[in-house]
Amino acid sequence: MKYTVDKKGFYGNYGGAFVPEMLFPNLDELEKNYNKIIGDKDFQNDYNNLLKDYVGRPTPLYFAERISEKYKCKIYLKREDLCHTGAHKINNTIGQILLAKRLGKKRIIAETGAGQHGVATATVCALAGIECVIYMGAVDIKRQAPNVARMKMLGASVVSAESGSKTLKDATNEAIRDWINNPVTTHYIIGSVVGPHPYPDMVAKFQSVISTEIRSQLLEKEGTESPNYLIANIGGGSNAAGLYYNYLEDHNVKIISVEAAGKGVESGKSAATSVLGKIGIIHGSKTLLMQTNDGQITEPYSISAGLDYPGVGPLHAHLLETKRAEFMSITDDDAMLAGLEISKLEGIIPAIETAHAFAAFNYLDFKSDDIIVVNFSGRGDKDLNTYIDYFNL
Amino acid sequence: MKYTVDKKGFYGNYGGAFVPEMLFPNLDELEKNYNKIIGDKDFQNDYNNLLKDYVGRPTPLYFAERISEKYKCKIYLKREDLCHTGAHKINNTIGQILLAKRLGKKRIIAETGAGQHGVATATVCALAGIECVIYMGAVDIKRQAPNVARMKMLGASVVSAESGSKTLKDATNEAIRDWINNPVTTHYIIGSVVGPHPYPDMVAKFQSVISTEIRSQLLEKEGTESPNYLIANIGGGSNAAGLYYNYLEDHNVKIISVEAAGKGVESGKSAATSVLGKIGIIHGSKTLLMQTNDGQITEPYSISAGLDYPGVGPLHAHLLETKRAEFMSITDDDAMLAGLEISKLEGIIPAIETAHAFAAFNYLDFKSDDIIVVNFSGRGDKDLNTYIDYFNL
Amino acid sequence: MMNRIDKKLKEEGKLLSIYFTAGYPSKDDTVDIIFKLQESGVDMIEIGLPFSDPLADGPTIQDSSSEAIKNGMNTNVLFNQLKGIRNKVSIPLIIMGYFNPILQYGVEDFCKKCNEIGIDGLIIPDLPMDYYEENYKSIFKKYEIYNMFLIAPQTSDERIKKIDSISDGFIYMVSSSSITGSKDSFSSEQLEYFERIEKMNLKTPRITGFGVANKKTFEAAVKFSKGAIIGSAFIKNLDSGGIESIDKFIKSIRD
Amino acid sequence: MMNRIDKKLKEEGKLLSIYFTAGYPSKDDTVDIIFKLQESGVDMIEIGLPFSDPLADGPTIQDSSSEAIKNGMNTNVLFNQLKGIRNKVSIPLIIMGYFNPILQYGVEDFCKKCNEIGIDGLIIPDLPMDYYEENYKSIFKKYEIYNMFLIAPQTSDERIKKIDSISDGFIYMVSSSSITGSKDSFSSEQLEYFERIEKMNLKTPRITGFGVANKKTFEAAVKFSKGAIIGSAFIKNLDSGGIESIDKFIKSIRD
Ligand SMILES: Cc1ncc(COP(=O)(O)O)c(C=O)c1O
Ligand SMILES: Cc1ncc(COP(=O)(O)O)c(C=O)c1O
Repeated sequence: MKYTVDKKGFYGNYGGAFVPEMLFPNLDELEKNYNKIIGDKDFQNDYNNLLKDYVGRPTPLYFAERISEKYKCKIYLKREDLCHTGAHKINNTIGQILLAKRLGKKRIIAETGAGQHGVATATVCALAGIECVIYMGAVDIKRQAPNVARMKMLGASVVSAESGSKTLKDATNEAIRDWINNPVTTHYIIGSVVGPHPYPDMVAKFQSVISTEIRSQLLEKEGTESPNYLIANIGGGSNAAGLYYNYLEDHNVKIISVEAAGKGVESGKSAATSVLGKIGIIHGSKTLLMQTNDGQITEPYSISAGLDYPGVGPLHAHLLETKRAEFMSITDDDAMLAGLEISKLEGIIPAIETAHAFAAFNYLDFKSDDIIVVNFSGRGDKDLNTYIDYFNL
Repeated sequence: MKYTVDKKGFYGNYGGAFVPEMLFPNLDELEKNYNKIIGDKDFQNDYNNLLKDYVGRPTPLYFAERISEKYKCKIYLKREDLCHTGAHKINNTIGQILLAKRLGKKRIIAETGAGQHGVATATVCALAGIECVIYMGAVDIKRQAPNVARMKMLGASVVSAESGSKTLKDATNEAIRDWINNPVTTHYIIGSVVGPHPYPDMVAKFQSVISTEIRSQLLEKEGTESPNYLIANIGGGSNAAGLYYNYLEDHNVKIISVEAAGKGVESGKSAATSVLGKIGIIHGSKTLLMQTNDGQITEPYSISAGLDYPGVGPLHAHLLETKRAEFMSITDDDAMLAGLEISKLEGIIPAIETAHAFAAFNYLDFKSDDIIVVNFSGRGDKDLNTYIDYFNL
Repeated sequence: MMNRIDKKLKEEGKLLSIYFTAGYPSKDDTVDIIFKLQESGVDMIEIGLPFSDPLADGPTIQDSSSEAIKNGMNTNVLFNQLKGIRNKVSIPLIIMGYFNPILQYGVEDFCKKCNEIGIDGLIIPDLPMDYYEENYKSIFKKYEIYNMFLIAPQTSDERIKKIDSISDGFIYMVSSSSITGSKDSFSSEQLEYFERIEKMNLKTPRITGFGVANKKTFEAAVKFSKGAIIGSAFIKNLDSGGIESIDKFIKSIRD
Repeated sequence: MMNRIDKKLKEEGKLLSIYFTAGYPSKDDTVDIIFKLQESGVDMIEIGLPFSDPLADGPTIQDSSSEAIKNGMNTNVLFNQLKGIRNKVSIPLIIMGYFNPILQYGVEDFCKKCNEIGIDGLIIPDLPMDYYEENYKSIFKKYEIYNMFLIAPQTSDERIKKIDSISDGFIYMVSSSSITGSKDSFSSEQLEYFERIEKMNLKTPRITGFGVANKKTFEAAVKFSKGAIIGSAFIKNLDSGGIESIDKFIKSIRD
């Protein structure tokens, strides 16, 4: 089984670049250059230096004693919450801004849901001195107010997406429209392993640093590079892709992908693509997505803005179809409780996205010597208002 | 000249333990044990492992290209903002919680101003599974709301200090009262290099990891362990103490300590202790403090909750008196503008405390090959509301 | 029998094509709008199959699309409405829609249905040429459904030539890279682009779309192409004047 | 001449000492309160010099201190008010205050002034014994000002012995580690502590403070000491009954 993208931009049946002709030149330029640029020594040097000195990598692989005790197994947390700006998203934006500079781009656009990708993009634009416009759904602008303020402090313009469910999907539509309108000067920094080829592969490559680090960290701590399980939350799937990347061919490593069930998979208010999704086209990619029988994309729901997306990246559709990954759906309530539990047991407040991965422990059985690596994709600072309201703190 | 504490707990003319008899046994217990415990191999092991895997140390020493260009010198940022919980404060709380466990304590109290120390304390208490009570001024509870929410998520009780100016000074009084009331079971984790001996020395030792790391990082980057200048903001002075610690005897390294001038040193609304302070006793320590002629402690003011303290730690009073450090006072306005500038130029939103250190650049002249290390003591997430209101973002 | 599109393209003079969103303003306006357009002398019609996420369209078409979906429009409804349309309508009818609804219907079923109804061709902006060629071209041929491709200002000459070789009927020449709705005139940059394409001497005729809004832009557009498509401006006119105003709107373009 | 404190301590019976905050409820109440206390038969008075940050005091004394400062009380004002007090008051007068205001006044000037006025001693809770011995003891001796030290439940026997050796007049025995104001009775733990100290046979008499509020706690306290100090409860009584109620309050303790 092959888990990397093929020459045409597909992972098995999923992927491709289903975009209007107006975007073809942009994607073509990227497609032709991204592997060459990323492979370049000079690029690697800049990228690795920024990851180290600016982002704060390597992030720790932390043995979480108290939750390990509770769930009777060995739980390691990959601390992406300690990245500059507070989530894994910046691994990708650092890579893409360096790429955009080498392509001579003068303007950056991005979509954002939780605001983490928006902040990570605004951050690298500030660093590079490049103009930055962030599209964000009107609903998300409200529920992730601190991140909106951060983007503004960083000098970015935040544009409210007012169509559809006014969340991530719609922000992505707006960003794509902007790109169509500004095809030459502008680079679009997509924030997850979604969108047209080569984005899913490119973003996965930039996030793969996560599992590259884990292999050597786990070797040091446990004498083996391979855990028994990898667990990640899936919005579009970039933190998951980064966590799995260097383990996909390693079939002893089981993979568990945790989606948002919102108010329940069958409630009509969910984002559980693995259960509810059918094959289709979203944001230029052929993948699984939630849609009506006649192909209208369904408005997703999750308490977590970063998981509130009706599709998954094509890699993940492929991992599901080939049974390389097992998918689980976690409700808002389960996720919120898990978030509070992790805060109180380990002193780390997780992003609500991240909390979904921890809620999965209640539905899984591990052996006491099983080694589990959870991607701690982000910190919960952006979600404090949601936590406060939910728990009446 | 000697910059370490003497046997009686003094730095030159400053320091000591001016506490009511009720606290003598507690301080005596600490005094007798802290150096022994900290020096212990097992302790060092636990401490260093947590700093690495939990806090995310070493924090990067980042060469800030764009502000270096602007101020025509080589500016390095010691990235304490990347520590778990977002500021240097956790270096100290990790150390103290390990100490408290070894002293058999069952309950932790702390004061907090900006909330960073409160969060850092609540965090380590969660990690250790120990009860935690945080005292915070009523005014600070309002202006640092996100940190209050974080403490609650982490399971701590937050108690509002309603006396005096309702800020850090008063929270400290309340914490001391709590300690007097609970002398046996409780350890008081002071958050800065203030308070009675042995706190100033103990906290400085836990923070000294900052300059220990800088020495080797700078050697790697510049071929020398010693910069020309060190710049830090001073509330109580713990981040500054950590930055200076391993350079105090190295007289080629100039030290600049930046205080909060609030609305202006002479405005009556400031926290510029180095200018306005006279020798006296505050929170059990003989040091410089702002006070009336008849010895009442003045209510300080700064837009920054972490600098809103009418004294400085005794080490800093000593560094001022001996001219080892130069002090500067920076107004609210200057600090806020500097905070915005750093955000836009480097993509890092500083805590308003930290922003004070950057504002100093406008009043200093450096040579183009001068190497300056600024302690980037914390991230600005906690201050977003203040930034938004100030700049109308 | 020659495809109605080809036949129309062979006629003398410049062609006016109108895009409208099926199911808008009301679910059952589709057929009525088609009748009125033919009556008022329009040469060709693009019937928009509404999609929830029309990422290549400006706000006017976005809004009409979501309204239409709310009104209950979908693929089945549209096909039912169009049943028997060829009894009364002779001008070319094209369905323009995003790929996902067509994919869900089944590409072959979709083409078959179009053939039954008498739809002459499709414009699917997010179905790339290569993917079409490899997977669907033979189906389109089988059901004699034309597939029209887009070219845009940044499309390379090489790619234009490829599109020229594969396009049925006409090439949809996107007038500018701006999709924010119709403008009042063309810029010098756009005119240069039109001229550049003109000089390429393509075998396939071109119809200009995007940014054609009134007599002035229509006439400017058809200087460099066989015809032009009006979309957003037509829908805006529907919003303000209703179906009754169609004739007046078309006359304002044509004379 | 024997210090008034020593003389008082030599008297038969148990001593009642009252703490109040100078300048509270009003700035000029100080002398009046002292007169009324002496009249009503109190044995000794602790005049509280208010401090902005009284970190060893509960809310009642904190509040009275900040009120007093707001009222304009300070060291100079207090000394002025007390000028001539010895014309009318013969019981021991002690100033109780935090170290910083005394330090700002100058320790020597402060002692000198106390001597002039006829203040018998000081209680400075945050001035540690060692530091006092090394820096100020000779000054206190020179001006014949007594310095009374505190002991608390956690104070070690060794340290108590040291305090016993250095204290003038009496040892201020803090009844409990709770400073949250007065309570209604003593716990068995506190009683054990009192007994433990009793058994140490210290040379210096003890006066119990903290948590003495009424007849019941006063009598319990003086079972194990020469006397007791009432502070918070006295101030609370001032709040509710005013200066006029002093006599009644004192009588309620004494009989
Ligand atoms: C902290 C965090 N985790 C996870 C996600 C989900 O995105 P992805 O699935 O691409 O990792 C987000 C998205 O914003 C996020 O902020
Ligand atoms: C980010 C940050 N910097 C600086 C300070 C000031 O404290 P100190 O002077 O002890 O470093 C604080 C205090 O809360 C803080 O949060």
